[in-house]
Amino acid sequence: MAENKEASLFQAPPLAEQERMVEAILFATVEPVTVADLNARMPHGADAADALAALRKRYEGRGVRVVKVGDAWAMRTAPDLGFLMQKETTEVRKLSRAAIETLAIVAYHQPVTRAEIEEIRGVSVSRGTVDQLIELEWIRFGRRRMTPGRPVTYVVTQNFLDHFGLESARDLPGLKELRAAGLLENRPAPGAEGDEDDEALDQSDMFEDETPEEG
Amino acid sequence: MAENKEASLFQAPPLAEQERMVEAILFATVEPVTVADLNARMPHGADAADALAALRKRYEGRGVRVVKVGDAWAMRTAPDLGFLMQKETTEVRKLSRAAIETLAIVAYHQPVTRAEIEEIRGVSVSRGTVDQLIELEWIRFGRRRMTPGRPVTYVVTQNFLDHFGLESARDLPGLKELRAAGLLENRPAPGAEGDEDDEALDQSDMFEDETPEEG
Amino acid sequence: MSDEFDDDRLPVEERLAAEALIVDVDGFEGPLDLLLTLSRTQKVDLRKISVLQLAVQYLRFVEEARKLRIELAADYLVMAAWLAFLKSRLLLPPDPADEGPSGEDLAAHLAFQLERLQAMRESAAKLMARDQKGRDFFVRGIPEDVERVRRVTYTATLLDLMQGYARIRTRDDFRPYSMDREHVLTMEQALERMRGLIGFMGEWADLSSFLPEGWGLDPARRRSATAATFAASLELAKAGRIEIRQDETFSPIQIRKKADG
Repeated sequence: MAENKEASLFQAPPLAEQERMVEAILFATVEPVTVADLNARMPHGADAADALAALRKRYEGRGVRVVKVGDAWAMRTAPDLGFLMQKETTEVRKLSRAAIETLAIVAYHQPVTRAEIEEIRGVSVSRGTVDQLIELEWIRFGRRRMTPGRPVTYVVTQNFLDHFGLESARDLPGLKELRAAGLLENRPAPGAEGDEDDEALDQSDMFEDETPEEG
Repeated sequence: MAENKEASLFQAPPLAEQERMVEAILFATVEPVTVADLNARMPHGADAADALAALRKRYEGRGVRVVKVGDAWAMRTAPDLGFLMQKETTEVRKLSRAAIETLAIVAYHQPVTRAEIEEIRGVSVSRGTVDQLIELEWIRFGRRRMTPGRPVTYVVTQNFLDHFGLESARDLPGLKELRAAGLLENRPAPGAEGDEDDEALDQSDMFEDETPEEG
Repeated sequence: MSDEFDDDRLPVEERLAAEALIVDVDGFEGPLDLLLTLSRTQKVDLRKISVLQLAVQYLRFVEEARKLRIELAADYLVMAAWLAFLKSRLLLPPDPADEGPSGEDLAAHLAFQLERLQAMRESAAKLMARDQKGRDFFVRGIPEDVERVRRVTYTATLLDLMQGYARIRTRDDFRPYSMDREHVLTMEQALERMRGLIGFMGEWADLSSFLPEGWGLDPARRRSATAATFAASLELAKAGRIEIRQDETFSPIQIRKKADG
């Protein structure tokens, strides 16, 4: 009984009300917001995850949508209505072919070292290319590889996911097929003994900092 | 009669679709939008006023509302949820050059004493700079150095790693990598050729001979 | 390419020259890219590609480039040499004494590399064809910041941090920290000066006359110079080189060379 009384002091708002709150916060915020952040801002006892699920459903098929970006959530306009938004379109800096390919390699092979990027492209990565991708906040430094020289690795960012409308790096187009075809492997050249990066690019440590799916 | 035929060539989208369009435009535009503006942006034959009325009704009682601003329209958070928005109002300022340099030295050389920071920067470090970095929770006190005066050392915090998207301070690129990324001009100090890279990577014993005096 | 940032050891001019050459080869981005392009003429699945035929095509291309006096980047020539080697392996019957990888293994690896590069190209195209923020879908145009609870936070990017660090570590006038000594005469300096002057000393002379030129005007400089010169005098007296006297408290201090000093 006493416990019940205590609980009622911190009565969580009804779900419909929580949904309104999540809606208001996501509407007002440009950057994706995590469930933890939502909970921190909402009254004690609220469960943003449930409210979020309801809200997402409500916006299905609408002009704006609730989208997942990594482990965070945001509202974005429906892509099929992009044609209405000429005034809002921001000019994206034209990326060189090298930059686009480097970005794709980081996304599909992350965490990946510069040497591996060069190995895949068969050409050295020019100094400006990586710099440009970091500046766009599409890639960032990951953990150093535990191989001789401890080379820096690169991984993609939440900004990258947000920009390309991806829930997680697992949702990259064709990822499963590429992996099944063995094209994401780092095969050493025959005869090249003790290739230093051989075991390091083990599939298991791909997408290491992905958080598991949540409600 | 001729007019009717003409109109049917440009069949207006169904009202539900028009509502989606108005929703997306109001969501994404930077300024409130007039009905005339909406009509100008929407496909020929659409009637923004009707769509707007329907949209307005749809958002009644929701976390955001369609409101009139002068003779234009916008979407706004419901007034009763304003308390949720207080977190959005932080003003973000760029860190001063002195603070960035001090922070960089702590990150690259931690644990580091104030005298060592001053030695590396070549100028004295104001108390305010260190205090600011501590207040931002980017640096904190580390262990005291076991040298005369037992000076306090500084180290970076988990907050720092989170903010800069680093897994650990060891993942910061070394001088060689900074140069490769084009962040460093290829202009080694006279007489310092070749040894600086090693220094940056091998930070632990940089100061072992030092017996800095703390004030 | 095995070592990260290996190319960075080359001087800038050399690297720029190398990059210019690569661009010169009909816009190909390296030998692998060229091979991939050549492979399209075979119009088959990359897994079924004839590496031998490809090697021949590549060698012909290089030959052609030489005839046209196009200077090929070293990468292209290295690949040409490797493909010539591969070609010979594929054509000659295997030597049982040879322990190296077989021509088939090498060919299969090259086919794998080409297929992987092709796959990344296609993936990059798919990625760029996706709906993009700011082009196909949009963020909130009026992020709300109605209730201005003014709280200042400071921010910096990783680039700021690294550039800051780079700035410090490459500063031209980088020097170990030391106090600004413009207005300070050290005892060592004074001692050095006094030693040089002792030989020319005659009778008792005022200590203040030994201050270096230009140090007597500014009060801070005069104080420092006086203290240093006095300390140096004590040193010299202790060493038995000079004598010191003062007639009474606060009167001028006088020194002279010791007779046998």
